[in-house]
Amino acid sequence: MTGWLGPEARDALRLSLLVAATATGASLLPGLAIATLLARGRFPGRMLLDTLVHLPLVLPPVVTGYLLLIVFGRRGIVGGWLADHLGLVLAFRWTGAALACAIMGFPLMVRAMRLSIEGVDRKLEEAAGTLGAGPAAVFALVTLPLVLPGVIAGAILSFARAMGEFGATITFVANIPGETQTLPSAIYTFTQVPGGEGDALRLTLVSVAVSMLALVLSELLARSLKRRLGA
Amino acid sequence: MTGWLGPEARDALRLSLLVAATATGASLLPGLAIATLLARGRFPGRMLLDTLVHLPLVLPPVVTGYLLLIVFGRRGIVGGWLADHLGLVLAFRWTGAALACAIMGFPLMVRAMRLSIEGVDRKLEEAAGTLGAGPAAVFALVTLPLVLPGVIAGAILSFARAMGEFGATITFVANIPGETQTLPSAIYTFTQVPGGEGDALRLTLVSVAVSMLALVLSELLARSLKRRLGA
Amino acid sequence: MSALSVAVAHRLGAFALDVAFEAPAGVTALFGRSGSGKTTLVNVIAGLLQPREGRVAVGGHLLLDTAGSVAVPRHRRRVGTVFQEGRLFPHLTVRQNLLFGRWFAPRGEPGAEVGAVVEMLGIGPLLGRRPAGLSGGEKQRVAIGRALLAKPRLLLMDEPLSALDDDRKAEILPYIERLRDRAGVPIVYVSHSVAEVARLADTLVVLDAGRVAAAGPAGEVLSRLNVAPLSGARESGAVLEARVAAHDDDFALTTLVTGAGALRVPRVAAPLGTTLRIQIPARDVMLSRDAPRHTSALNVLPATVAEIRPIDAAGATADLRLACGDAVILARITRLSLAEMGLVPGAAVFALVKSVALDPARPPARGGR
Amino acid sequence: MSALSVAVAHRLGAFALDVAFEAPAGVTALFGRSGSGKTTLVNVIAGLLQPREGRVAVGGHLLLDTAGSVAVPRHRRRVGTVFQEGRLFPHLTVRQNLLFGRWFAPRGEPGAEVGAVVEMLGIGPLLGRRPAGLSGGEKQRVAIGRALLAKPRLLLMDEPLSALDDDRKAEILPYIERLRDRAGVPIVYVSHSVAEVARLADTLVVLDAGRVAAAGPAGEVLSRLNVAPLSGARESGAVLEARVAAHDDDFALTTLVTGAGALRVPRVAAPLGTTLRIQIPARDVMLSRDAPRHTSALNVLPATVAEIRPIDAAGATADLRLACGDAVILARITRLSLAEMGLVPGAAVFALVKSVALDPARPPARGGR
Amino acid sequence: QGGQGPTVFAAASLKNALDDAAARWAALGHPAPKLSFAASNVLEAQIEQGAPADLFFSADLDWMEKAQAAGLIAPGTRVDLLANAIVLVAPSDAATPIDIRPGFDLAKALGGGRLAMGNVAAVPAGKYGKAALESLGAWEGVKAHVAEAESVRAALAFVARGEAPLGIVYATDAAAEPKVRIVGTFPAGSHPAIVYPVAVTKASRNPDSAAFLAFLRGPVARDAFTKQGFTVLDRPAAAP
Ligand SMILES: Nc1ncnc2c1ncn2[C@@H]1O[C@H](COP(=O)(O)OP(=O)(O)OP(=O)(O)O)[C@@H](O)[C@H]1O
Ligand SMILES: Nc1ncnc2c1ncn2[C@@H]1O[C@H](COP(=O)(O)OP(=O)(O)OP(=O)(O)O)[C@@H](O)[C@H]1O
Ligand code: MOO
Ligand SMILES: [Mg+2]
Ligand SMILES: [Mg+2]
Repeated sequence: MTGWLGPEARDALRLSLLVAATATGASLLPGLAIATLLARGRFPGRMLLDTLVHLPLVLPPVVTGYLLLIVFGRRGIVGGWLADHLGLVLAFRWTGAALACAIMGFPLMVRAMRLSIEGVDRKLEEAAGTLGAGPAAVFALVTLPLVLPGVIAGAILSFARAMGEFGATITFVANIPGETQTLPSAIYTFTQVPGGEGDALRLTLVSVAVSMLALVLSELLARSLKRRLGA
Repeated sequence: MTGWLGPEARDALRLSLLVAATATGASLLPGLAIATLLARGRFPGRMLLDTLVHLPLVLPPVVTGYLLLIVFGRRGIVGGWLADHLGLVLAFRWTGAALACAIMGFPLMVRAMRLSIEGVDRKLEEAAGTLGAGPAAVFALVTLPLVLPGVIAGAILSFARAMGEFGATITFVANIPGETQTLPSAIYTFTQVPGGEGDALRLTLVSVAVSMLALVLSELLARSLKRRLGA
Repeated sequence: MSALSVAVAHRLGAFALDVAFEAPAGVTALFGRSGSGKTTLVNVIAGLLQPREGRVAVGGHLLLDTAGSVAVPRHRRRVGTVFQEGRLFPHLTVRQNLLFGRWFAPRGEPGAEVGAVVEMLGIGPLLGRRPAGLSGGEKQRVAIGRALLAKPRLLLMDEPLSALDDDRKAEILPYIERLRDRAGVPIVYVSHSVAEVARLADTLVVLDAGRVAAAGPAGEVLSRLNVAPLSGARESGAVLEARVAAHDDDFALTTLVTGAGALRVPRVAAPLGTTLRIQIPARDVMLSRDAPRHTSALNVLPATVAEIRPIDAAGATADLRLACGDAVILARITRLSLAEMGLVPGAAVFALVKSVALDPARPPARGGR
Repeated sequence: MSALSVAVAHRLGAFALDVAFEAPAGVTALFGRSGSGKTTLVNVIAGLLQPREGRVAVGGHLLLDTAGSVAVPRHRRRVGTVFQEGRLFPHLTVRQNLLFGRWFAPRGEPGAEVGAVVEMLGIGPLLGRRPAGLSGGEKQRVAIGRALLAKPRLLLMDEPLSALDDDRKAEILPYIERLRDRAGVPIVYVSHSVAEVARLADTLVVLDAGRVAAAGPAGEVLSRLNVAPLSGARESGAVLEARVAAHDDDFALTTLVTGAGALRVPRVAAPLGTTLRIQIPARDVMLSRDAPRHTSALNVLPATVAEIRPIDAAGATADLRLACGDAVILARITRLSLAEMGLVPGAAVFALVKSVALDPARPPARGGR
Repeated sequence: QGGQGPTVFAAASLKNALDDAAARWAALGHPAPKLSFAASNVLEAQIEQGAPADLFFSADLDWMEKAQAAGLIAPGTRVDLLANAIVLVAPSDAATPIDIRPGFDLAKALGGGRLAMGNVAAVPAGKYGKAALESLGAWEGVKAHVAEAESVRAALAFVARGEAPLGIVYATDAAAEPKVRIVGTFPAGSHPAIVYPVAVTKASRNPDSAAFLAFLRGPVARDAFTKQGFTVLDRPAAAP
């Protein structure tokens, strides 16, 4: 393995895993919240929120990356505040890569969760209500477990997207080996040099293998969930 | 409008709409078929198919574009055959852009449809069977109508992705104005030169407006579907 | 103060619900044809449907008052509901379904005991399973248990026993009766079965097309003849208060003293002195002008014909109200018998009541009635 | 050749189904407690569950034979099924639900007429609506109509009437009877109600814990005393063949000739000479040693006590088999009466049958029985 | 003349200049050429896969040479047309000139910040920047502080946004961005010549291809190029 994957490639793999896992994990709660809002809410700004969530899908990734830079950069509105008050710097850090990946995968995650939430039989939630469960308890004990397949689907989409995202990432946090150079950034770099195809292919295979593993795990999880509901 | 959007931009908009609509439209049937297979099928290659479908999400878009070029290019294995036997050339044509966008949006579309299919109450399909409906009729008359929210969600995801996709597109079909230059390709090009930001922003706004419109339409459609089922 | 006070006006498409009634503690039966609005009313009381106008109060608690902008959210109403369609949580085991309400019920308060409920419903072997594999009746039993165990302040039961066989019903009904009598939980009980209603209900509310066709004490309403067409002609009958006066262990009989006289019925497992409610279905009362002898009818009550009302002038039968001691009982006989026996108001008759036709209102007489 | 032949062995978790029976044309009732395997059996016949081992044949058609590797797919079985839980298509209107099966039924064949079915089920006003807004009973009625209109070769009905009131049942039952008699569609009918079963069933299959506890002609099985505990003790009774012998328009009565003698019952809308099946519930038969006079009992049948069987030695009642003409009828009386009347096998008695207690098997006698 | 203008596959950084030149060509009554911009490596791969390009206008020599080696270029048509320079830029509000000379301490000038440049393996400006720093002996000291961007424009954006205190970009880009100021220019000898070669493809069937190439070398196009800051070399290359 050491011979087959150079140290840079191994750094990139490690980083990609970290970034993808962080991006997916950190998106879960906000994703669920927004999916619930979109699936259930009836409020004035609903369409706007919906559009906003879809934006990273619609915009060319480079544009998204540029917008991230403007907003979350050290001199950006939010980024400046984060840096000054929380000491949290995103630009040129792996955390920024995770943010970029989270945002790129967000519309996918939200949509999967939302579809599941819309599929929940509200009569079950009503029943839970009559048994004394308040809205939060109903959500945690009834809605959420029923929505789990959608949560898993959303997570795997977000994770896979994070494994493949580079346009926004490289634009926002650049391509610093060991810090922000994720697998796709590394692959991109190799494709840019004559003769780099072999290395690009190797990294691509690694990336595919990781994603496949995640996919298989998610399928197994989903299947066991389904089996429980089935009988 | 004429003054605000140059002729090139208008070409790009027209082309993007054509490409996104074609990509989405052409994905619907295969997407539905594969989603059904993945949701319902129990066959040996299932995990492989699943991975294959997710591949465009995992791979950096440029890599996907590169693979498309190799496979569907005029000198590619499939592309050559198509050109020689069917006279169908995809590379460097808008049809190729549609193919690229379709493939990039495919995992999103399939997942949305699949989630919906998995949510269908199979007891209803059984009931339809006892009433004499064969598998195809059950699918068309029961499954499909119940899955429509997922189909709409899948379509809008695919459409939005097509409006934003450029990595695979530009790699596969180049960036020829009026022929293969979609909105995101044009936006990308503008971001690559000094002074292009204004134009890039203008095109981005157009792209967002179009996607927002599509989103609103899809929401209205989904809402009317839901209302029908609700009472 | 009435235990339950309901006034609701609401529209659903072409259906208009406009209902108001008051009920004392005990079981209030909602009775009416399919589509008459029973479930809609249940939904309003449970807080699942916000009516256009309405006021609902249970015990001292105001749950809804559209005029005063009161609308207690459903999870604070503590209205345990058994739904017509089960609504079990598919992701939870039967045990978890049963205990769901426990999490939210006040710790201190007494409530139904899990073991007893499980036993009574016969769902012990199902506890570890999930609802998907349960039979129709099993689901319904779990749903009943789930509502019982939530320590409700009001129990709403929408046709809870319709998927159950008679034996199972015979085990569950007394439990509900005990709940009513011991725990003092008021119960709203939706049913199509006059037998069930007669047995359980203290108050009867008959709905017809979204309106109250009749409401009041169950005995009174059931005895009123014109309720019969609405409630299913077969089952009308008189409901009487009865006191347990003696037990006969040899023949497993109990003697009940009622306003209409003493009645012997299959043994009732209630201590002497207990007061029960019984129903005498009109069709189980036979009339004779002579005092009958050597018959299997244990109960022969002298009576006077008070009123004769053909249900349907072209029909075969007539309903008679009979003054019998302090009480009124009903009898349904053919018009031919009426003519042959020459019965007119004021005529003296003997009412033969088959003991097995009695419906004691507390633990069931196993093996027939 | 039997119209329906079923043999099935299958396991579901801890539950084992092992059932075999043959049934002639007409209605076969599946009867048994909650969880006894009725729905599982229905699923096997409908083709929704592939059993480990089994053979199912309807009329000449082999639907399933695991030994011979035959498994006709469900859509080719033409087994119209009314499910215990409705299963209406939520995206279709009531009308579209009703007509769903029409698309797939052979054009030429005659089948139930839409207008008649809609009328009978009282769902005319619902046609344009979607299932979500229907009441429980409305849903069930639509489900019945949907199965009827699919021109089935076999009709499977899993507790189809459980959510309906008596009046509505009284409208639907005769329709099912007509279907059985005119269209010759065999029917498998799952029910908890002995009254329904007695009225409809030609063949009765009693399931207990996945096995056949009793099977055979309905009259026979219902009369066999030991079925009573399984089937719910209240409702056992004798089932007799009856011929319509005379109509009395003045009193709206019909005279039926049975093996036990002539019986007068509320008018039956069947032409003279028609053969019907009637049930005489054991609890509706009163016994007298003397010939009774001036009573409201229209039907007094001389009989001889054939057998006395206390259902339960500690119980209040005993069941008697009475030889009565060519037939056997059942009576349930208290053990006290038994002792007081000094009844022993061979004793001569008069059986008083309340005319209103009869269950004619063809169009119902409206207004009481 | 009627027919279709030639299709030019050109590096994205040439967009402004080529748009201008193409407009001038069309103004002379010729059918307008079609310009397809992308990264040079992508363009080369596309031509290799049979893209309908009549001219290939690369942003560096490597990809042109690869195309030539693959036999994609019409022999004798290649011209090394344009040249550019790389400069060190800083945000305009914090710019202090830096003396770029052998051994200068760039890391110190960064003050802990990052040096933004195009990807040093892929983006031409990155490759040139790295070569220059190496030849000046500054690479090792600064290597660990480099933030490589996906394009030179992205590197420029890092500086313009103040994310990076310094960056290496083309003189052409620096001139057009008011938010940055040039703090030093790399000596021409410190890196391989920054050359934009253009050639007619072997597969070109367009009758105007040669004429358009000639036009690009002519005075009208020269004006368009110099206006964008390019130096016009116009040095015919030896056939490989
Ligand atoms: N998948 C399963 N796993 C385990 N047990 C099962 C499964 N499916 C059904 N059973 C059990 O099989 C038994 C028979 O179920 P079935 O639905 O046939 O009963 P039923 O006679 O229709 O009862 P009901 O009158 O309550 O509808 C039940 O005890 C049920 O719990
Ligand atoms: N959303 C709706 N739109 C139109 N009509 C409705 C709607 N919801 C309910 N209804 C009608 O209101 C009436 C009352 O329904 P409800 O469910 O209360 O009846 P129910 O008395 O419970 O009947 P069942 O005994 O059949 O369950 C029905 O006729 C039903 O069709
Ligand atoms: O198109 Mo990208 O370049 O999606 O990451
Ligand atoms: Mg209801
Ligand atoms: Mg069942």
